[in-house]
Amino acid sequence: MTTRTPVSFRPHDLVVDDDGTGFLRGSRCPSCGAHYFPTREVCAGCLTEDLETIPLPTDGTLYTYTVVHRSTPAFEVPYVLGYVDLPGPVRVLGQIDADPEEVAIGMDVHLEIVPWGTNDEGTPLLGYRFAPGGDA
Amino acid sequence: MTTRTPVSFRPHDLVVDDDGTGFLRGSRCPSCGAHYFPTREVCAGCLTEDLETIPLPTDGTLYTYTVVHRSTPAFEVPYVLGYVDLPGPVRVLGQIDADPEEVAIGMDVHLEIVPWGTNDEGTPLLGYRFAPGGDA
Amino acid sequence: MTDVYVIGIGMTQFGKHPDRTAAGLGAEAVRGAIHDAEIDPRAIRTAYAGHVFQPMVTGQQVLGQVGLAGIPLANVENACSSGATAIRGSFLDILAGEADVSLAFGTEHLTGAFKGAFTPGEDDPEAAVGATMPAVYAMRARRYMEEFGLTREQLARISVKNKRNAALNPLAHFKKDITIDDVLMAKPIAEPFGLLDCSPVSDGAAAVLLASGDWVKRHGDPSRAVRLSASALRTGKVETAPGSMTFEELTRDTANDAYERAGVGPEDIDFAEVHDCFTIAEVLRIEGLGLWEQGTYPAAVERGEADIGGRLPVNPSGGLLGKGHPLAATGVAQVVELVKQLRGDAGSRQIEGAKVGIAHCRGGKTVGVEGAACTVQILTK
Amino acid sequence: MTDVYVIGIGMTQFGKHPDRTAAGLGAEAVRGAIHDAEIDPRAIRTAYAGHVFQPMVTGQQVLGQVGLAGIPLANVENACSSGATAIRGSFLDILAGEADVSLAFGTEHLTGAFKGAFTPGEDDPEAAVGATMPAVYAMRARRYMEEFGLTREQLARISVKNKRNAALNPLAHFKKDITIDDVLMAKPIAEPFGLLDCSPVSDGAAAVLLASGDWVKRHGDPSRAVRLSASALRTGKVETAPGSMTFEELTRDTANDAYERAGVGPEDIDFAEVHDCFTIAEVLRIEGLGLWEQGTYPAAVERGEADIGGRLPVNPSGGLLGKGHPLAATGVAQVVELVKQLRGDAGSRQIEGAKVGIAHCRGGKTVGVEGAACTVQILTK
Ligand SMILES: [Zn+2]
Ligand SMILES: [Zn+2]
Repeated sequence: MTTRTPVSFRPHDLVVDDDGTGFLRGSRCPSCGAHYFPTREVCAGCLTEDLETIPLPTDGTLYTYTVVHRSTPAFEVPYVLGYVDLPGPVRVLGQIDADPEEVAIGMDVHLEIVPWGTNDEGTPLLGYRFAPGGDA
Repeated sequence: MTTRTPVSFRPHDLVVDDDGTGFLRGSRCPSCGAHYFPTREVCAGCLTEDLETIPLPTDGTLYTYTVVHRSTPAFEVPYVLGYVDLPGPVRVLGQIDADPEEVAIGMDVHLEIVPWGTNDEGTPLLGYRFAPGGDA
Repeated sequence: MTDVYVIGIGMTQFGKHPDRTAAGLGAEAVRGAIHDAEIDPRAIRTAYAGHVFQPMVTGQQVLGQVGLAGIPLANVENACSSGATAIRGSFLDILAGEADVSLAFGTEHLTGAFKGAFTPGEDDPEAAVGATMPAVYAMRARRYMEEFGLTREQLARISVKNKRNAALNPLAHFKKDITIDDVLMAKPIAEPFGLLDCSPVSDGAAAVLLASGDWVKRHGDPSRAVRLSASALRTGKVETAPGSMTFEELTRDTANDAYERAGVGPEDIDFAEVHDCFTIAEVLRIEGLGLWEQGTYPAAVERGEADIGGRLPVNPSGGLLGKGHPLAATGVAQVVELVKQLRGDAGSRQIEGAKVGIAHCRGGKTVGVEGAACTVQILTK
Repeated sequence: MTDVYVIGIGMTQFGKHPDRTAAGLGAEAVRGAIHDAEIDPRAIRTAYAGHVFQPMVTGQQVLGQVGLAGIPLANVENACSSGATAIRGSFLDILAGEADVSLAFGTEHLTGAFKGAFTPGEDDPEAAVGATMPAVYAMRARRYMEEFGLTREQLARISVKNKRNAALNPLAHFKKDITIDDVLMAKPIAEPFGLLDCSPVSDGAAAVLLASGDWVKRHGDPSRAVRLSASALRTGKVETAPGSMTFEELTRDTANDAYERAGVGPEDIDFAEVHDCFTIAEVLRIEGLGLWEQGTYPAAVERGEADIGGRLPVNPSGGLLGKGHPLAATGVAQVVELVKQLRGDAGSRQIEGAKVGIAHCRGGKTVGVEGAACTVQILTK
């Protein structure tokens, strides 16, 4: 009865196409050019109320990171977590799909779509991580 | 391993003797004579800080009541609940062990000790209700 | 003494909002108040946010969403008086000279936070023997019946009146008239109350913008500004002997603080929004405020004196029973209604010639104290 | 402008209190402050209670227990800045002329409310991908290492310093000195942090009584009163572009509000209590307050400049890392320490000749805002 087609874990923030690729969605202010993730309704810079929803670039650089050893039960530890600066510019938090020894501030990373458990109805979910290297 | 001897559900408020009788404990202010239930450390009337802990009388009169039809899962509905004025004077809330049709404002009631489920360790608990009529 | 005015009001639809959050509802109300006041939001200097069961820093989330930043904000919690307490925060900031324009709002996503009968905290010794909030008010109703001959039908009429008013309020949770029989036949909750004697579990938010008299003169629209003449708050006293459960000393004392500050008395009040969390509560509030003598209000409702068009309309917005009761939004929504009425913007529920309105909230339960926090606000045209 | 003074302080033991409640801890702290001030509690006109994870109307429960009644009280919640926000409420009431004596307290029974890693709310989009509060600060530490050459040992020294101070504070959660090796070998939490880089989960309460300068002249003991020269609060801004995570604009801006009101600058500050929820946090706060240049504080700690007896002692009480961190009690406990130091009552951790102290709190996380609420208070002898 339940659909087994995987769906985005946060459909408004993360769009996943049928081929399994995907992108994050953010906001862009047409007046002042500010970018935001996640999307907003009002620009925090100039208070413009008609922001555009845009796909965010999938390539960026790692601003900083940590290796998390203690977390909520939803996450298996350890995992690498980092802030990634995407062109816009906009900063997005995500897990980094790499061994801790490989990770360095300033490294290139790209978005990847990964399985993200299941929801309460048993439908498989898709989330995102960043992996080392550019996408191209 | 666990003791099966029943214990008071709120040992500080309700004292139960070995013979299954018991009484509520309150506070009395030696300066201004105010009575309180449950016990307090400071008199709300005169701010005296050395209140006496005293046994409260077990006979009183019903100030008002209701029949509760919707409650938390801890209580089986319906039940009669009422405020009882005890000499002191002090007012105490308790369930009234009577059919709704028997209950009337101003009626005499007395304290009785009753089974009150079990605690997390499985020990049987004793609580209190008020029953119609004087104790004597 | 600085005068304080309400210069903008905003409010969401009250009701069930399964797909929304407290912060999103709050942001809608705040943006409504900003648009209503026609001001640049950067003029706002301080803010207070009421919430009871929402995540921490909910108020800051609201400011973040609307793009207001950097200003001081305190989240306040005073049970059902939380929204009115937020307004009092803004009121005092203006008196203190900390702000010439201040924002107060309350927001609650109650359906997401809470299920079942509303009960005091689990540590409460009365909850431990079976107290629920409806039961406590039901016992007050039973005692009032005994002392003053209140009838079950008289109680029911209060719900009928408030739901009739709500049907005239597009933002109210309840949309249609009910009959006395509907109230009497409703599912029993705690005798004499049935479901329709109890306010519903609602989601919603409301916001007001306050400004100093000087600011209104320089930048505002004096024809639309409504004066907040008093914003009083009190904590309930621990009783030193069993007191009356049919007269609210806390309401009387808080009202007297407000009357004194506003320079008016109960005889000057044209209409009231009071905390009718249960039918009996409207009786206790109204008599505590001194608007009717103790024991006389139920018969006055029967005679239509509290209707819109009556001598002193009570809960023209629909009150908590009809408009709904998203806890921390309630006190702010009362002031929104007072402003609408005093501006003459209340549409089909407009009270003609209203010049002075009063709002009352009361809530929370602590040991030995039947009302933890009580607020009374007076608005004048 | 009215001057505001601290006339009484009270504080419970910080630590684990499995058999107590937030209200009971709060009442102990409030009674302590009343006894310290040697006043009739009926002189208290208004009150503010900080709590984060406690039952609603916790503040009224505290007033009920101590027998204070009828006065206005608002519970306030601003995450880790809740206690300081309560003090600001009392400060503004005195400025507004609402009170000549006002009570502010914070209480938290955190061990009873909360377990595991402290995380943002479940709706937070960063929590949804694995953010915890230690992880967010750990990432700031990692970036600071990259930009300024901070070493792991330098970070550890902050914990060693604060726990050494705590060992001199009988009310602190931690009682004994630790070594740099202890910090480095502790169980990893979020790299570079181990357990000893993180403040503990503590229960506790603290209270202060504030009074106007006029009241102190008429009824108080001017020799023991310490002036609260500023109590500033700000909400974090939503960033319009990725900003630095190694410098706190919010701390700088809030501090500037406080410096301006107090008429002092960073060069006048003799000692500081700052929000060291994690070791790196002390660095970010101190540099944001302008007490050291950006990038220079870790080396200053290494040179002993922030020790008791150093150029500018930081967290002589033990800070959050050593004294413990019962959320809403923290901001009030900082002011308690400032008063003890400025009265000369700090015993074995006394800072000689201290005339001006500063207290800083910051907490809460909202989308796009790394600190939801920030407070800075300045006390002068
Ligand atoms: Zn913009
Ligand atoms: Zn007494």
